Amino acid sequence: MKCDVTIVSNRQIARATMEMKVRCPGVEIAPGTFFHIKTSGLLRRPLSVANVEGDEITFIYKVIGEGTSELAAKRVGDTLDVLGPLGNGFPLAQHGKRVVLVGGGIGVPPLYYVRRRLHEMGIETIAILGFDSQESVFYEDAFRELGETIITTVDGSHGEPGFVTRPLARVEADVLFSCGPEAMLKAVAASPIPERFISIENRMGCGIGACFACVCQAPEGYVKVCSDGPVFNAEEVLL
Amino acid sequence: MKCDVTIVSNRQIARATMEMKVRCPGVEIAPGTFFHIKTSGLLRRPLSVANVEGDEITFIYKVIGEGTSELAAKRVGDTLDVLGPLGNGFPLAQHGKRVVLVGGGIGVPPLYYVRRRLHEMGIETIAILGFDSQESVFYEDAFRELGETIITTVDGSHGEPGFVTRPLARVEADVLFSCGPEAMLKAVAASPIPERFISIENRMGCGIGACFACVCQAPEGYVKVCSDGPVFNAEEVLL
Amino acid sequence: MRLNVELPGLHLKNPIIPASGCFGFGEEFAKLYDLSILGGIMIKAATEESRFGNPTPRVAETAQGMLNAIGLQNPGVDAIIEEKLPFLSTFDTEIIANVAGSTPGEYVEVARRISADPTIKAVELNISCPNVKCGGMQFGTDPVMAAELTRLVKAASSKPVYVKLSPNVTSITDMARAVEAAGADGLTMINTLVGMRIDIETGRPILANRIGGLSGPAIKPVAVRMVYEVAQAVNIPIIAMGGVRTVDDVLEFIYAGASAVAVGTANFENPYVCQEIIDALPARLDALGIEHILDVRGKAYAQLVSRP
Amino acid sequence: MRLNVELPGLHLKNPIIPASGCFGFGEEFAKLYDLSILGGIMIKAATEESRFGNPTPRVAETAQGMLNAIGLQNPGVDAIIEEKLPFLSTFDTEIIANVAGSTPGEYVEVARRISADPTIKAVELNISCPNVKCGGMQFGTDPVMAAELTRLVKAASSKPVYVKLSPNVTSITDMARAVEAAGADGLTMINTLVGMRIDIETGRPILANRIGGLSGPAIKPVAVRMVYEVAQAVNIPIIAMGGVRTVDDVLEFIYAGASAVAVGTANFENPYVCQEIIDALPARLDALGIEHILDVRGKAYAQLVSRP
Ligand SMILES: Cc1cc2nc3c(=O)[nH]c(=O)nc-3n(C[C@H](O)[C@H](O)[C@H](O)COP(=O)(O)OP(=O)(O)OC[C@H]3O[C@@H](n4cnc5c(N)ncnc54)[C@H](O)[C@@H]3O)c2cc1C
Ligand SMILES: Cc1cc2nc3c(=O)[nH]c(=O)nc-3n(C[C@H](O)[C@H](O)[C@H](O)COP(=O)(O)OP(=O)(O)OC[C@H]3O[C@@H](n4cnc5c(N)ncnc54)[C@H](O)[C@@H]3O)c2cc1C
Ligand SMILES: Cc1cc2nc3c(=O)[nH]c(=O)nc-3n(C[C@H](O)[C@H](O)[C@H](O)COP(=O)(O)O)c2cc1C
Ligand SMILES: Cc1cc2nc3c(=O)[nH]c(=O)nc-3n(C[C@H](O)[C@H](O)[C@H](O)COP(=O)(O)O)c2cc1C
Ligand code: FES
Ligand code: FES
Repeated sequence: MKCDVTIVSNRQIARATMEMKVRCPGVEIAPGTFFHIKTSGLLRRPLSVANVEGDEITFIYKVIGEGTSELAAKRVGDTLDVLGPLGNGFPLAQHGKRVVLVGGGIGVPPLYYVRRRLHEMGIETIAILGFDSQESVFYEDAFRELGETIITTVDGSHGEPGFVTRPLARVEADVLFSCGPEAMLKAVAASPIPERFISIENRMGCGIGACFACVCQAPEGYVKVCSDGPVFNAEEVLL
Repeated sequence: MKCDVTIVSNRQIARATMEMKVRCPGVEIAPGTFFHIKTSGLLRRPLSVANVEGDEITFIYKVIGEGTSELAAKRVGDTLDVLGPLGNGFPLAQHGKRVVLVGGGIGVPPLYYVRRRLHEMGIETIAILGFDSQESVFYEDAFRELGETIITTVDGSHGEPGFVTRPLARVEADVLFSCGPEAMLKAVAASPIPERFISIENRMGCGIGACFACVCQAPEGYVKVCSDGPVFNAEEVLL
Repeated sequence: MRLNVELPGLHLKNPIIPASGCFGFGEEFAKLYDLSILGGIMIKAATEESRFGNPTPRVAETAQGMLNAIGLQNPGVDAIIEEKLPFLSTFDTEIIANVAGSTPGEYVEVARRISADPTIKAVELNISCPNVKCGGMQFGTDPVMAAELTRLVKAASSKPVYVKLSPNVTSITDMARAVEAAGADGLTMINTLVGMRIDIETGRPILANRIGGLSGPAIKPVAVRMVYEVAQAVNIPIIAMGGVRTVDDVLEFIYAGASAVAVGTANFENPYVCQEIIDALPARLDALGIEHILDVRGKAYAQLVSRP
Repeated sequence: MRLNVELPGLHLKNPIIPASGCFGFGEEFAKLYDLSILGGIMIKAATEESRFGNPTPRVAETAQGMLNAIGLQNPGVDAIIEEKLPFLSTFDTEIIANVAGSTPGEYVEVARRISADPTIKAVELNISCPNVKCGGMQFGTDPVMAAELTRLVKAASSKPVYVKLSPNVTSITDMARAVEAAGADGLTMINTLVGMRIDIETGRPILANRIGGLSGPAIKPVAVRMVYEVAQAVNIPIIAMGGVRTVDDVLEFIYAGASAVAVGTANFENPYVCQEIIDALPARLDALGIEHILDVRGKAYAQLVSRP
């Protein structure tokens, strides 16, 4: 649950975007779950699992503030105090269905791991990944290896110009998995695809369900993003 | 005045005692002065200069709290934000006089550098160095290379048993340079040696004379340890 | 036997208690370690009806501190009694109910109901929550109102009442003396300092509630000073909190005059922190030559104080 | 011309001012950089006679904060006028005198003498120093006393008077309104929070004075909240302080409603900090699309505010 992991690589993969791999043996990790990572700040930083290979976990993170800057400065061999895996991930049992993955910016990382797992299970997926511009795009080839992949950029510098909602409108699928900024999630949650699962972000305290920092309104009361989510059936939450 | 220096070595040399060498080119450093060192704590940590060789400065420090623990964990190649050299050192123009150096514990380091400088100038010195026990003793051989050296330990496990005041009572000298705990400084300041210079420690804020944190009562008003000292003529201060 | 602390209604096997609002109702932490190792547990605030609390964001980080504006989210006192206390009753530790409200009547009703449950050993009267519009802090900044509320809740509660003091006052000793005179059995202090953070990109407060309560190591010096002052001003015991995360922080509060210590924000940084502190206490007492932890209670202001 | 700030008596070329007590009388920092780059300088507190202050230790570190109990050490108002102001007058920056005392009479006398010196452009009335037995904070926690003192000093001073508020009060807005009504030209806030640290080995307070004033990043959330509240309650300008060490901290206080910012403790961590902030401001304003720094004053509570 809480352990010190060793950093095995930490490199820039796009503008202000880093990929970090850590060694963390003996943990079963579902796609869509996250780790709560200690920096010198008081509160931990939640990061989704972007991939798992053997006992190596990959995080992909955008450098936006003090905590992520500190992570970006870490060197191979340094250790990191992490809590996790936390939360509930995407439902993998989608046999016979067609799954569309819709990711925006820093919401893309968890979709890579879930796509890999679905691919291993023989489930067909199509990915729509939105970025602000070409310099922000990462993991495009890795995604293409696993199936059809549509890239959009807001400024049109790569792939289709505009937002992910445009290609989404023409895609046929039974299930939608999505992660990204709130505005995007709102839009995709309204899509006519029958089953829609979205992964939500919120500022967190404990990360384990005890402090009520991360709640989100739900049709019946509320849910806690950290322990009830971060992945929810879109019907379960009010964005 | 303020610069980032690179650590070239950092090793344990006695119980809870570390020796750190940093590269700091192009600075003239008088013995008895100190550097004010940034750690992750808010206030800097003052450390005396224990030696200077070329552009390498040596600090010897006891690991007692958060700041010094953090320093002890630094690796070769890491940089350190330092302010210095600060303060006024020992008066070196002692030609023809015999200087006794009296150090206690973590007050020993600055006496090494001053002895080296006096030795280079051909001034005769005798050192009396007090420690609590054998495991705390450091730099004994280095001191012996520069002249007569008497070690005392409180528990008698090495050298003469007891305090530095015992051998001091039998030593003939014109000038006394001393650095160590307040109780020791009080005792040696009362010695019959005609000229007595002592280096004082006090909790510091700014380290440059602006905040009045480090004052010490003086016959006429007060002195600031950081900028008027840390080395004072024993007559100038009231301990 | 060197860590036990006897306080009104509470037989603490050690002086370490998770603070209210930072430990939920224990369920999440019970998956991490056996809650029976704890001296006690201060559960999340209870109000008469269930409350959703404030909109999000509800937390923001500051330099060695955090701001929160949860807003007393809780399922309501009856749901707590029915759904949360049975689970907590399975542990060998003292459960302390945190009671909140918008009106004196609500405080009284919540205290009456929850104190009647045998799992509850004491009531913590939360007159100091800065994150709710009415109730909460207004009772905690006026000695007359605080005393009146204490009297009412004391009359309604079947268990000893500890009043939780707000640090956002000119004189914490006036507040402490007032609630002591009104019959409080003990004090818990401090609640959070009122603070704010503004987003530099937008220029707007980060918390949806705009202001929030500051907790964590940043506030410890204020908490220690207040405990030190209050311990010398009253004769009822103090459970201290504010920035505790190490065994030395615990000792600092005991030296300042506290009889036990609650751990809040540190549980977020390290969910095992209470367990680690409890494990580390005996060796630290040995190193300092302290026989029983309360032998040094109040040492910061007196040479010798007897156990409370 | 995008950083200048016009305040009563003060033409600040930029809103960055070293805080009183953290910059001495400028002599030490003048060796490090040209003081003429500064918007102004708040010099160390002046009392009628010279004072030695409190015994040492006078400072202790806390989590992202520090405690100080200097105790208003200063050479006395006449020595300051004769020995310190001539040097300060050689710089092209606005000098603000910090005035302290034990009695109203002393405050008045110090303000009268120092404000008469042409080097002094404004007086900062220090009614909030927590580290002296009499005077200082008692004037700063009672609105009636604070108003009375403000009135007296205002009558004696030939320069605008800024009153420095203490955060150790239940209602900072009551204090602010009281001194505004008494004629204060502006406010400076906040002074330090009262705090304490205890040595774990000895069980005794680390500061010889036992309690001290807490400053530094730890208190910034409290300071921002208070500036935010007071800026909406009064019509006089605020010079804000409390934990500033970066250009973003400066903006946070301006968003909260301040017109200028003082930098205290951060000068100890980095004696070049004021220079670095001033150098960094233009680029940061560019990045945020801010034309003049005061265009965003009070943005945290209002969408559009005019320059003060
Ligand atoms: C479940 C979950 C999974 C996430 N996965 C990823 C990921 O895979 N890659 C990635 O780049 N980012 C991810 N984020 C966002 C990431 O946690 C924040 O970008 C990060 O915490 C910012 O830290 P900072 O110190 O650099 O920024 P600062 O702004 O300095 O952080 C200050 C505080 O705000 C919090 N905070 C700031 N932004 C966010 C945010 N968007 N969400 C939650 N808390 C925030 C921080 O945790 C911290 O407590 C995830 C967030 C959540 C909730
Ligand atoms: C002029 C001067 C020269 C010094 N030279 C040396 C030296 O060469 N080697 C060495 O080992 N030590 C030296 N010291 C003492 C050294 O500064 C402290 O041991 C060190 O700051 C402790 O830091 P810490 O964070 O580990 O301890 P903590 O106790 O965690 O420090 C907390 C705070 O107290 C201050 N503090 C604690 N002890 C002292 C002390 N004895 N003197 C001043 N401030 C203190 C720290 O600077 C810090 O601000 C010197 C002190 C002074 C004033
Ligand atoms: C997220 C959060 C929620 C809190 N909720 C409550 C509460 O419901 N009732 C209460 O009395 N105090 C509440 N508090 C205050 C804590 O119990 C404690 O008094 C305060 O945080 C100081 O301790 P700390 O610095 O160890 O966190 C809460 C604090 C935090 C951080
Ligand atoms: C060492 C020290 C000395 C101070 N002396 C004074 C003083 O003489 N007069 C005064 O009004 N404030 C004094 N202060 C308070 C500061 O001016 C400032 O209000 C406070 O430290 C908060 O700002 P900061 O967090 O940037 O330090 C002093 C602060 C410190 C740390
Ligand atoms: S972060 Fe604490 S409940 Fe989710
Ligand atoms: S440490 Fe500031 S004057 Fe000496």
